Amino acid sequence: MTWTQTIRSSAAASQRRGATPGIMLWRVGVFVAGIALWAVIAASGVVPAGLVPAPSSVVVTLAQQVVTVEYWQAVGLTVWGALIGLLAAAVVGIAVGVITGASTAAELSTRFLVDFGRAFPAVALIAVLVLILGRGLELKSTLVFVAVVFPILLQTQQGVRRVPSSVIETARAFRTPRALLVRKVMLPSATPSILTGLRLGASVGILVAIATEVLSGSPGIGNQITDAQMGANSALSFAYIVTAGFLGFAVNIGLEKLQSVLLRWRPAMGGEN
Amino acid sequence: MTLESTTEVALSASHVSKSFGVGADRVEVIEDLHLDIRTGDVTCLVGPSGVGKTTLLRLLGGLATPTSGTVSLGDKVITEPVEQVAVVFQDYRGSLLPWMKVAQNVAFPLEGRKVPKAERLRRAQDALEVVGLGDSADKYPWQLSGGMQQRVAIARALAYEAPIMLMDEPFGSLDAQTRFELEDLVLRLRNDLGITIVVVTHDIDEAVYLGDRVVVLGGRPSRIVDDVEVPLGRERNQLTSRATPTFIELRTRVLEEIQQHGLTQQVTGA
Amino acid sequence: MTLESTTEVALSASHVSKSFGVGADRVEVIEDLHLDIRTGDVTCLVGPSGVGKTTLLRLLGGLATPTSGTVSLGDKVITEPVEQVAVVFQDYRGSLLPWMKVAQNVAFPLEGRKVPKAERLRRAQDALEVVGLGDSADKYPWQLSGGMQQRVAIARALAYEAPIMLMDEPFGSLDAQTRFELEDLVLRLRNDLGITIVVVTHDIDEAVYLGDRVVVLGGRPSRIVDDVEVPLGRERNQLTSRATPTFIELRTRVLEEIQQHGLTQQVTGA
Amino acid sequence: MKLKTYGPVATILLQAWLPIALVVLWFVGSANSTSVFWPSLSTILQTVVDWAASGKLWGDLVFSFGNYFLALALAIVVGLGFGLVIGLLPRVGQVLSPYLDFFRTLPIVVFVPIVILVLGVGRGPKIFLIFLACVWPILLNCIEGVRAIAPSVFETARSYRIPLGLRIRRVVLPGAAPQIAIGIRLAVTIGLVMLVVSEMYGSTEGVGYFILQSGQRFQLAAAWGGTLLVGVIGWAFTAVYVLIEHRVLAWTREDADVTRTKAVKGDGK
Amino acid sequence: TNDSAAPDSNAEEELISVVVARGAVNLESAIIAQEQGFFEQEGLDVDLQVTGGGGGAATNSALIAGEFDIAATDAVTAIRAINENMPIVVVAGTKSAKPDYEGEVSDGLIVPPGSTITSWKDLEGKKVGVPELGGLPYLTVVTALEENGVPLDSVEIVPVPMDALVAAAQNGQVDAVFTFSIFMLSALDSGFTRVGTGVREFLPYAPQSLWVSTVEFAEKNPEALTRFRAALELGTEYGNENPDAVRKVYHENTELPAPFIDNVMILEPLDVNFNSKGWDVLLKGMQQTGEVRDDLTVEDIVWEGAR
Ligand SMILES: Nc1ncnc2c1ncn2[C@@H]1O[C@H](COP(=O)(O)OP(=O)(O)OP(=O)(O)O)[C@@H](O)[C@H]1O
Ligand SMILES: Nc1ncnc2c1ncn2[C@@H]1O[C@H](COP(=O)(O)OP(=O)(O)OP(=O)(O)O)[C@@H](O)[C@H]1O
Ligand SMILES: [Mg+2]
Ligand SMILES: [Mg+2]
Repeated sequence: MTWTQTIRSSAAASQRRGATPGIMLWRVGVFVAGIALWAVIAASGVVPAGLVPAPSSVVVTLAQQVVTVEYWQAVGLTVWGALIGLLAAAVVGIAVGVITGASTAAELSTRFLVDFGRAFPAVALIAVLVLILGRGLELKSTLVFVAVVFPILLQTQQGVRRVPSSVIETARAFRTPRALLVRKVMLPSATPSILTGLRLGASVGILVAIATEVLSGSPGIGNQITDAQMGANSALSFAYIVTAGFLGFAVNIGLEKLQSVLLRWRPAMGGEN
Repeated sequence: MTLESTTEVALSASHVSKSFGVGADRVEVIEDLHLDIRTGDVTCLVGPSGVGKTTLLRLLGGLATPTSGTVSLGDKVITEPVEQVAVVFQDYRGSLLPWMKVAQNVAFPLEGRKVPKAERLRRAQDALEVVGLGDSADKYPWQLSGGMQQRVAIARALAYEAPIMLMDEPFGSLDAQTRFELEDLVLRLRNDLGITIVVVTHDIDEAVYLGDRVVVLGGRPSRIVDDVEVPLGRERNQLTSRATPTFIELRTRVLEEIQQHGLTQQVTGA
Repeated sequence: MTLESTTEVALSASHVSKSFGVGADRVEVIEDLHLDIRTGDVTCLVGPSGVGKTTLLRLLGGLATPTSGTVSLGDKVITEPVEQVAVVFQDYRGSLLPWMKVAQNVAFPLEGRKVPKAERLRRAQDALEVVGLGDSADKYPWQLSGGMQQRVAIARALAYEAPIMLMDEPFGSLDAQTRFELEDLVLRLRNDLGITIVVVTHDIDEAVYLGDRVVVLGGRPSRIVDDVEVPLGRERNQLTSRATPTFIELRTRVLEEIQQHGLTQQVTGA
Repeated sequence: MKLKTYGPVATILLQAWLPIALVVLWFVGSANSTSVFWPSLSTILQTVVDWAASGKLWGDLVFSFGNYFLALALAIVVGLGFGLVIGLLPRVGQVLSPYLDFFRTLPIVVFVPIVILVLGVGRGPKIFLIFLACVWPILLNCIEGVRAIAPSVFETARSYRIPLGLRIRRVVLPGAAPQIAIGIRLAVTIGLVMLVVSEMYGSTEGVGYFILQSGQRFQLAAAWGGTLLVGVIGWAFTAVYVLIEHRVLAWTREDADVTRTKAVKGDGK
Repeated sequence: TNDSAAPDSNAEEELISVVVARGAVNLESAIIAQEQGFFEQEGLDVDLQVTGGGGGAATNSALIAGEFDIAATDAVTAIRAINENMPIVVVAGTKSAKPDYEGEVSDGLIVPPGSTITSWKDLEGKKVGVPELGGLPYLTVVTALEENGVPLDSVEIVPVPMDALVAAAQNGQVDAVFTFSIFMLSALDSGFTRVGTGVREFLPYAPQSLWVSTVEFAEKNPEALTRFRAALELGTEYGNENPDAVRKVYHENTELPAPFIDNVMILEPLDVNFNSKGWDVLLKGMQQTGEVRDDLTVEDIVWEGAR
């Protein structure tokens, strides 16, 4: 098959909803290959066993963990912290993004704060922040918020800025009121960009929640990982690491579903066929 | 279809100039142009490609502000789109919102006017029927052919039910038959509802057939090179009107004027 | 302008069907259509809006693959665009790359063919002159009017110098004068260079004036409802040719056929 | 969308009023602070001055930003490479996307030992960590950018048989550029945050090391000073980046007198 | 802080919330005291939260932020915080480096199989991995090099995360590493050689893990702290006498592998009290490396009831 044919047929494939059996098969193939590679690395001894456990032992450990209350508590605490931060960031980020996207004056006025804030390494200040916020949910969700709000804000802002001028002109010609303009024109047009921000943010949120736990000792997945590492129990720490991966996977599945609903209107790439 | 109000309105451009770009890139497109659009008339704007028809229409619609001079609606100077004006864009594809289905696209401007939902959808469906797209209400714009998209844009302006309608090459992508029917629709809008209509077109037959008046633009920067009254009466017929001597005479006149400012002119001028 | 090769080519569609969507959404657009494009002819495709003209053109250009049946160039079945074909799209705006200036847009396809830069630019400039845009080479597409953009798209196809040209409503946004000149350009391409040209148009006068043959599409799913040979000879003249009885007879015939499948038909059918 | 533009003076004033107001507020509000947690702004700034005076600041900057720029360049190359493949071949994307989402969410911090094993104790792991954080925004935005290119553009490229290399260079990349630009803009600052985090492990120098050590040692003024410095650098980098973006994406700025502000104001009064 | 009325008849109970940094293996005495009822016996109602590690600095911050009254942390971070005028004081010890202790040493300098390094002296021109710059292991290495006459600037001391130390040596990223506990013991198992002893030799009596409280709490509740120390004392004795009780604590509160705890792990002696020599060497070490100011004294660091 030539390149263009591939593109065309894959565009046709993506027009159909969900994964086709072929895609599923490929996915399984990649999965098996990945696990096999891992097993080989673990078995070959290239990396000390203490650092990379065999996949089998991780699976066993994970299976043992999932039946414990402790595991679900840890997962729950991490997810909760990440979720609060993420939701707050989504609300603030999208709102401020729309405002600064739609108004040059607002964007210029906040530009310094946004660019400064984006680069502000809040995680590095954990020791200081604990003094102010303690080690509870506040700390976790604050740090998640700070890390996630700016990507969402920027993705929204730039998405709004790039609404095609022909579309804006149409809205103007029909004197579309501001609220309606935002709701029915700017937001839908910026949706792909915003969703990308949310997908970035979802993973970053979980990562920051875990990092906060590792660094501050507040309970959650991160803390479990530290414990496991201090106990040189790599299978256990991998079990939790894998858990984090699954969380990201799950959140993104959700966002993808959302995306397929919100972007229903888009023709498949490469032209309809 | 009824209009909420058919008040006396008249668009007028006085001493309007418009340029794009700055410095060395500055292009003067329209210079010191004066034009009164009479209430209840169909005014056709014709002129060679690139002369500034779209630019003038955007000025009249308040979508662009003149570099100098003013555009006014009645006594009110316009610097913004006004409620009384509906627009059909030349770039009809770009003006349809891709995330809305056809019916939603047509109903959308009504939402801004707080028309209740049921009423909105009814009006949208009516307008779509009129342009022959009653069965495509539930499709996305990209699922339609070029001509169908263009008709959606027309339907949207119809559903808006404004007393003034500005149309930029509204029938450019339509087949002869559909075109004839929509041309007659325009005439009915004027006759039955008293709507004031400005149509940009490159089809001179169409201009003469539709217009109470044909305004010919030409030159660079452009100005009005002719302003032709069309004394064909308000009732016109695709077959008979087009065969009258007046019609033929007028179309020849306009054609000749455009030829003076057409492509060849530009090439040699370059 | 010279062609690298003017080999014998002929596009043909045999038993071609095309549908969009799946399941309940499935729309049959073209059904079991058979069409041979003769080498060196100008073939015009006409038909009501939404009938499937663009779809057929895309099939002929290898841009879409038929749901069943085949399209072939000579003996070769086409499933991809081929080198011998240049296309002017109906959506000319969308087909211009907004990040390239006009001259670059026109020269771009040549870059893919490894034509040296100087040659590319020369050919682009030539093609732009031909369509009357010699002085707009250095602008971005959005700085041009609709009709100018359309001419850029035409210039791009010209500069490509392919033996077959597929044009989808190429003159839809042009004024009468420019249109006449470009129509005559098309005829010259056929006469002087032997290029095979397929033109989709909704202007029946244009179809008869340009075509050696006018193919009328109609129905849902669409099929060929008429295939009219135009015996006007290869040399035509905007004034005299259009006045011949053959011309008038043929245009009336085609017009009537389209009217049978036009808007009203669709509305009552819905 | 067409933007309202302001004159150069107004632009600067608009950008400056809020930060200046905040700094003044902070300066005045914190002037008499005796709290060890909330050092006064002058104390904080003094730590940066001391840092510079000690001669270490320069070395720290060179070390950290050497890593940073390498990692950013790497992230751009890799992000665009994979982004183009996945964007152009949606099926590849469909197969890989669950795994990408999975890997994106692995807490890399805990992989540091393995990374150190593979890449050593010097710059390697730091560059890798920064790279890993920067690559995702670029990758995801590149995919999105490619998918958002109008079908008519692809159709044109196909019909004129533009070869793959040229197509990517002149059609896909420019078409996706506006969205890619967002990704890089994000990466520019995410990289800075990660630069600091990356020096949490196995470091003996660098801006991040300075901040972290100050935090660990409860030298709060210095920790604040360092983070403020990084924040300001982030702003400065973005400003430079925006200038570059402005030039590269000149074609997206349609010059017309339609302004967004007008669009927003265009409500039915 | 909560001095609500006590239900107990004997003594007036005080509720103290105490945090133990879990996983740092410094929680034995408190947990035993809790389990054995020593706190109750002293009239204290202790809310013992076993929360996360996160390093001493974060624990100190959380203490200052008022999350709890007393916390377990390590000596170096406590000294650093006090050096910066953070309002905390050291109120009791858990473990110190006991030079006179007979048992096996659980920290030290180790080298991978085949290394030519046999003692501290051989480190000249080499790379040594430590878990953190400035921590106790680092101070030990610095002191050891000094005592062995190796110029400091001839050795490159690189920080490597704890769990990567041994692997880094194995891979040749560093020539030798200073490590401890399970990391050292399992390295020795896999062929590493110990070429130098640890903190017991070079920083004798240096406090390692200990308890801190806020200055304010110590000033207001000296009585409670005294009782807390007394209960810890009891827990310490009990733990030192019943190694299995200590092992049980590890089993229940750490992720260390069970066989390691039962068979391999070295149980260091617990001690609530400090030896003032220990503070001196530690402070001196930290002052020499520029970690803390020169005029910092034990009096600034340790609550008067614990000196
Ligand atoms: N944004 C712009 N920047 C620079 N020049 C512009 C811009 N918009 C239009 N022009 C120029 O103004 C002139 C008039 O354009 P306009 O679109 O009004 O023409 P038109 O009469 O509508 O032509 P057509 O019939 O081809 O649509 C053209 O020469 C065009 O190049
Ligand atoms: N991607 C698509 N998905 C679904 N339906 C489509 C799609 N593309 C085209 N159609 C349908 O196919 C039919 C023919 O479309 P086509 O664009 O070929 O018409 P056309 O003859 O070119 O019309 P026009 O003159 O208006 O351009 C239309 O009814 C249209 O709705
Ligand atoms: Mg125009
Ligand atoms: Mg079409």
